[in-house]
Amino acid sequence: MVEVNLWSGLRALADGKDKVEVEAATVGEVLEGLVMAHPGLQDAIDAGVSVAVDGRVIASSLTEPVQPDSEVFLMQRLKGG
Amino acid sequence: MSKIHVTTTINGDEVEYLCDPRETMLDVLRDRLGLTGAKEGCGTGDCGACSVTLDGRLVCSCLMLGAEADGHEITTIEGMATGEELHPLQQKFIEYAALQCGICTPGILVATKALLEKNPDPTETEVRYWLAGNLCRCTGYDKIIRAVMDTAADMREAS
Amino acid sequence: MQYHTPTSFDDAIAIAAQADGVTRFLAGGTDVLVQMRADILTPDTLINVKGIDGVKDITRTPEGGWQIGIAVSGAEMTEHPELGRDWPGVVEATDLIGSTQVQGRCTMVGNLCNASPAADAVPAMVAAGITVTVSGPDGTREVAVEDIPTGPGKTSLASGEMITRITLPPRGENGGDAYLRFIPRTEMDIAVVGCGINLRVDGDTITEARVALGAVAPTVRLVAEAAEAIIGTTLDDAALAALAEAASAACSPIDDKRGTIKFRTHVAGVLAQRAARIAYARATGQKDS
Amino acid sequence: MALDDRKTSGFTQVGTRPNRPDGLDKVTGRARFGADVTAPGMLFATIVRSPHAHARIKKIDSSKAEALAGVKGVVTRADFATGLTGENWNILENVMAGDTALYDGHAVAAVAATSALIARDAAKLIEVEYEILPHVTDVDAAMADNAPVIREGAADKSVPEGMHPNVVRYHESGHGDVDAGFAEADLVIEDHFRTEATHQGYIEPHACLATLGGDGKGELWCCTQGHWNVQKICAALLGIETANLRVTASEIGGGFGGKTAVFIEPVALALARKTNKPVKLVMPRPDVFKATGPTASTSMDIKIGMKKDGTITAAQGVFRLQGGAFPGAPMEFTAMCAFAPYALKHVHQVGYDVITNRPKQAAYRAPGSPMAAFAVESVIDELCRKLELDPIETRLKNASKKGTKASFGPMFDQIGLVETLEAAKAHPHYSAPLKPGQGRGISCGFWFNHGGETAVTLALSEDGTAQLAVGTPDIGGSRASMALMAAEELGIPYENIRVTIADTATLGYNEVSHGSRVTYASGLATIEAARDAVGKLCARAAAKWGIPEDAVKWENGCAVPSGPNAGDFDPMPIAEITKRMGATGGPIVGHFEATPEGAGVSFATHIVDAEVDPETGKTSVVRYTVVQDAGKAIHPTYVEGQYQGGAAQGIGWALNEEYIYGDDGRLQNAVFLDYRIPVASDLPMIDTVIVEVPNPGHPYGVRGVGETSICPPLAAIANAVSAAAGVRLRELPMSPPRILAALERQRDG
Repeated sequence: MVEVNLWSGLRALADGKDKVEVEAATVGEVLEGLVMAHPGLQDAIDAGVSVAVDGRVIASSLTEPVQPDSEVFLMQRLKGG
Repeated sequence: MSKIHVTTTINGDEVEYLCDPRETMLDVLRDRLGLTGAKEGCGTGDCGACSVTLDGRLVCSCLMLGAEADGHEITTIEGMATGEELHPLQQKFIEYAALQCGICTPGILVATKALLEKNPDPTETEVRYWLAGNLCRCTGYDKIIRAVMDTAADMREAS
Repeated sequence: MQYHTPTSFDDAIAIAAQADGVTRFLAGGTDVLVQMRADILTPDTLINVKGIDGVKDITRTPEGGWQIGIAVSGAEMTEHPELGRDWPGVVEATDLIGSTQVQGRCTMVGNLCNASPAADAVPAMVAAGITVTVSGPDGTREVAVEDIPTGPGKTSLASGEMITRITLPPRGENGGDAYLRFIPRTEMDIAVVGCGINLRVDGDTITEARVALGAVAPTVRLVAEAAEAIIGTTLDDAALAALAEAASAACSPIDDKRGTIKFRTHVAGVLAQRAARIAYARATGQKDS
Repeated sequence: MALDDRKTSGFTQVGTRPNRPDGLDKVTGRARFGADVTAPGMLFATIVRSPHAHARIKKIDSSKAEALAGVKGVVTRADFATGLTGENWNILENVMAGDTALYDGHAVAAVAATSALIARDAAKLIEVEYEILPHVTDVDAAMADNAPVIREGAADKSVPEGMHPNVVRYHESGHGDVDAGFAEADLVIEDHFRTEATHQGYIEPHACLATLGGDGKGELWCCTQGHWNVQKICAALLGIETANLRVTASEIGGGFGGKTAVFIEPVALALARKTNKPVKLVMPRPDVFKATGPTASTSMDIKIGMKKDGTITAAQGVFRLQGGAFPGAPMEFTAMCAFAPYALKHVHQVGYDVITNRPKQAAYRAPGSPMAAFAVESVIDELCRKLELDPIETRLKNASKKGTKASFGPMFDQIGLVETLEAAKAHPHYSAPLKPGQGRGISCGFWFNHGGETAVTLALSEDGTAQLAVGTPDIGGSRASMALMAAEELGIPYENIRVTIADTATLGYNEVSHGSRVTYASGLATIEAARDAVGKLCARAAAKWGIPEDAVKWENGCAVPSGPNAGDFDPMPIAEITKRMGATGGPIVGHFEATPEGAGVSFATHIVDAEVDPETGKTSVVRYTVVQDAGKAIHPTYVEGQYQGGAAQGIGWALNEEYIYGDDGRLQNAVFLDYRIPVASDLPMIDTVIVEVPNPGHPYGVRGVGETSICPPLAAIANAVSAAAGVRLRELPMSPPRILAALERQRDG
């Protein structure tokens, strides 16, 4: 299982939790797992999220690997100027 | 609306055209003569991207009517190099990376050439004030000012 | 739009007198073309006056003053070897209009007839006591500069009338003028406040003065109280304080995108003091500080 | 993606400063920008815009315009696709108003004619009947109970109950217990800050030339930071297939984020389709200010606690951003960047995205971050002053480093904040004496940087030169950096690489040139494409020599036998291989397509000296130094240029630039005369220090450099003004009337 940290603004959509455990080996599976556990997160994830895996911000690639002991943070999708 | 017939000299060549009295020199250069080196950044004389010289004097071509060119001489960025030989300012601007996007560059080159013809040994402050009407949003002006100062020094040495 | 290039003032006046709709004269063009591009105003008739004989000349009058053609650009005034020695404030004020590029085109008459309350040349012209010759179908008259603008964008010129000449009075002995403006940047802005001062001294004492403020009222304001505050003084601290107070008191500005009422009122006093110091230094023969 | 082949030293080309490949075009006027092309039979277009901040469009009558000689077509919203949803709907609604005009300058119709003058005349003849609605342009006013509702149902599910409908998105993040943290502090400062919207201020207005036939096939030439994005959006808005629209990016006259969005291109395409002729559309400057995307304006509350020794005990921020009439103000970046420079046990940040009757904001250089830095770094400066601490030492004491849990959640990898602070401390500027009336300020800044979808091809020519096709428009000299990296890998001269910005038909999807991603992502792709080509070159040599492919290595532009075969054959130069490539297996082309995900974050520290005229409140910047981590500077001159340009834009933002709306909701300063960007005489030389702490996510260690440089100047100047004049400005711009008023308040006690 991978522990995923949500930004606290998402708590309301994840039954008050700011950490969610999901079964996942990739970033894509992390996101699928989150929606499966808390369907309320679907809109926020569709709106665009990035996933920080061990400090590296994965902006969009779903195939990036995730280890069970990885530090995983959900972040709002990055863009720039 | 009847058009006006204009005979003028542009970059040393005699040129004739018809233009609407409301058309600016910039409109004529770009849309009628295909000389797109002068740019429209504002159309109201605030940015200097359309700089040309009129009888040797630096002006904004957006603040001049096309009809006014009749009987006068216009020089644009397209007339700055001699054949394949760049003007020293053009060369230095490339070497110093005195441009990033390059949209203000033609206007700034025309303006600085006019400055050095009038004042071959300007101070940094003089260069900055002379160019105050040429907006650049990319560079912070630093490399532009250095390029102008060093070109002026080179040209003084060469003359 | 009809475009005309008359070669005499008579022709220019005749065209203007016969024209319907909005007529504008093109001297430098740095205001007219902006108004056209910004869709503020496109004249029905545009009369380019640059082909008229003598409009590019700067000449001494027999009395020792100057006559300046209506199409003389700011850059040409700055480049003139003698004009700036007599009237540095007038030349510097005209030289502050716009960029180097605009300098090559803009004219004092254009700046005056555009009738912006914030025009840079006008306070200096008023302070200097400049007059203009106005010609029209009904003849010619000599008018003080301060009587030309009547409000923002409005002048006292009648339909068909045009300014044909600018006359600067003789500088005379022991005189000096200066113009300063406040802008947020170092260049390229419209004056938030402008102040032109012209004075004469006898020894260290100011004997004559004219103080004009721009951008603090619907038209440029000639402030007699400010002049009185320094006449008879050596421009000591008390005189400067009185000058600032009189200048600020004369302001009735507006709040707009360029400045607030409070700011303009305060800065008018500051600029009056600074301009007075420069004019005084010039009149007393000190080097510009 | 594994970076098993990293190279951080021993460069022969990278780090040098050659002339840019497109230099000649740019200094002779030959370079073709957005408005510089024509097509046979071309029409000119003008857009009709709402003069009202908020108004229902009751009727549009274009009959008089269409009757004018030379007018060929008029389009309104009815000429665009229907049934769009999500962001595509937002973009269409912004590009051409539906039933309501939402801001001053909102497009309501457009006309094409045989000349630009006729098109302008015709636009004036299009009669639009409006019903004026109440409006709001200020962020705090838009959140207040009595504010007019811009649009019902615009909020997403993140917004807590009870908020005004104009609050459309909400962000909350952080960790620890800030109340406990504040209790540990010796001094807590809490302040309110505001910044006005600013515009990117690129000198080239948006411009395009479009053709689109009834068969749904079209061509578009435009100035954009990303033409694949333009292609995708235009296809959706016009209801055509993406691949049928070929988009070519012109040279681009500045973007800074503002040209990542689409404004006029769909309108030109709609007119082209309606008239069946090429249509050129160039934005007049006032339209650029009114109707493209400035950045958000903000209202912020910051609270920071500090111990006497300088340790920050807790920090919290509330960030309210308005981004115009549509969701998207970058409040989450404001929140996430705000405290990123500091290692904090207790931190909490909240963001609100608020809609108003202003144009839809677009990205502007590190979107959201500079405002946060202004507020946070001002408070830190105030804490240092009151606790009599050195501002650099204090920041060093709290600085984030590798392993720090970032304020936005995850752990930092290798970063260079400490290094920029140390370099700033050691810089002669920091210890130089100040003249009377001058003050010195410093500030840090942070930006994430970005990778994004990237495709590159590198085709070798028969003479051993290379054509590199990249898909990221060259905004500031990136062709030079690309050529350097390709030359480094291929071992051939820099001049032998020709870099082209490919159109959408000739390369895979490339994300917009944004997020400081070009040198990072296109650079990484260029390196990998070159390595791909090198592998193929080695294979050809191996075949010729009859040895295994892995027994050939690439050195100095030659295939060289290695391992057991070392020395058996003479090195085979690239040109010898490419000369025969047709006969040895066909053209040699290196490819790379990926979404690189290792853009390293970047930090900067700026030092500025300012002088304040106590009688007028006017501030002059007299000395400026930028210290920033570039990871690895590929072309140091252009890195310096990015630092200087960011600093200059920040100086403008700090002192003079602002959107000024009247009570009528109209923008009052939509020209460069009154939107006051810095001119040459406003600025000093801008000194730069390039710090290089390699980014582990790039083969050479590159970090994006374009954006971070605009983050510190706002606060650095505010801190310098405070030091010079003794007054703290909490609202931008720090215009002379504001500074004078602050000085008066101080004098009056």
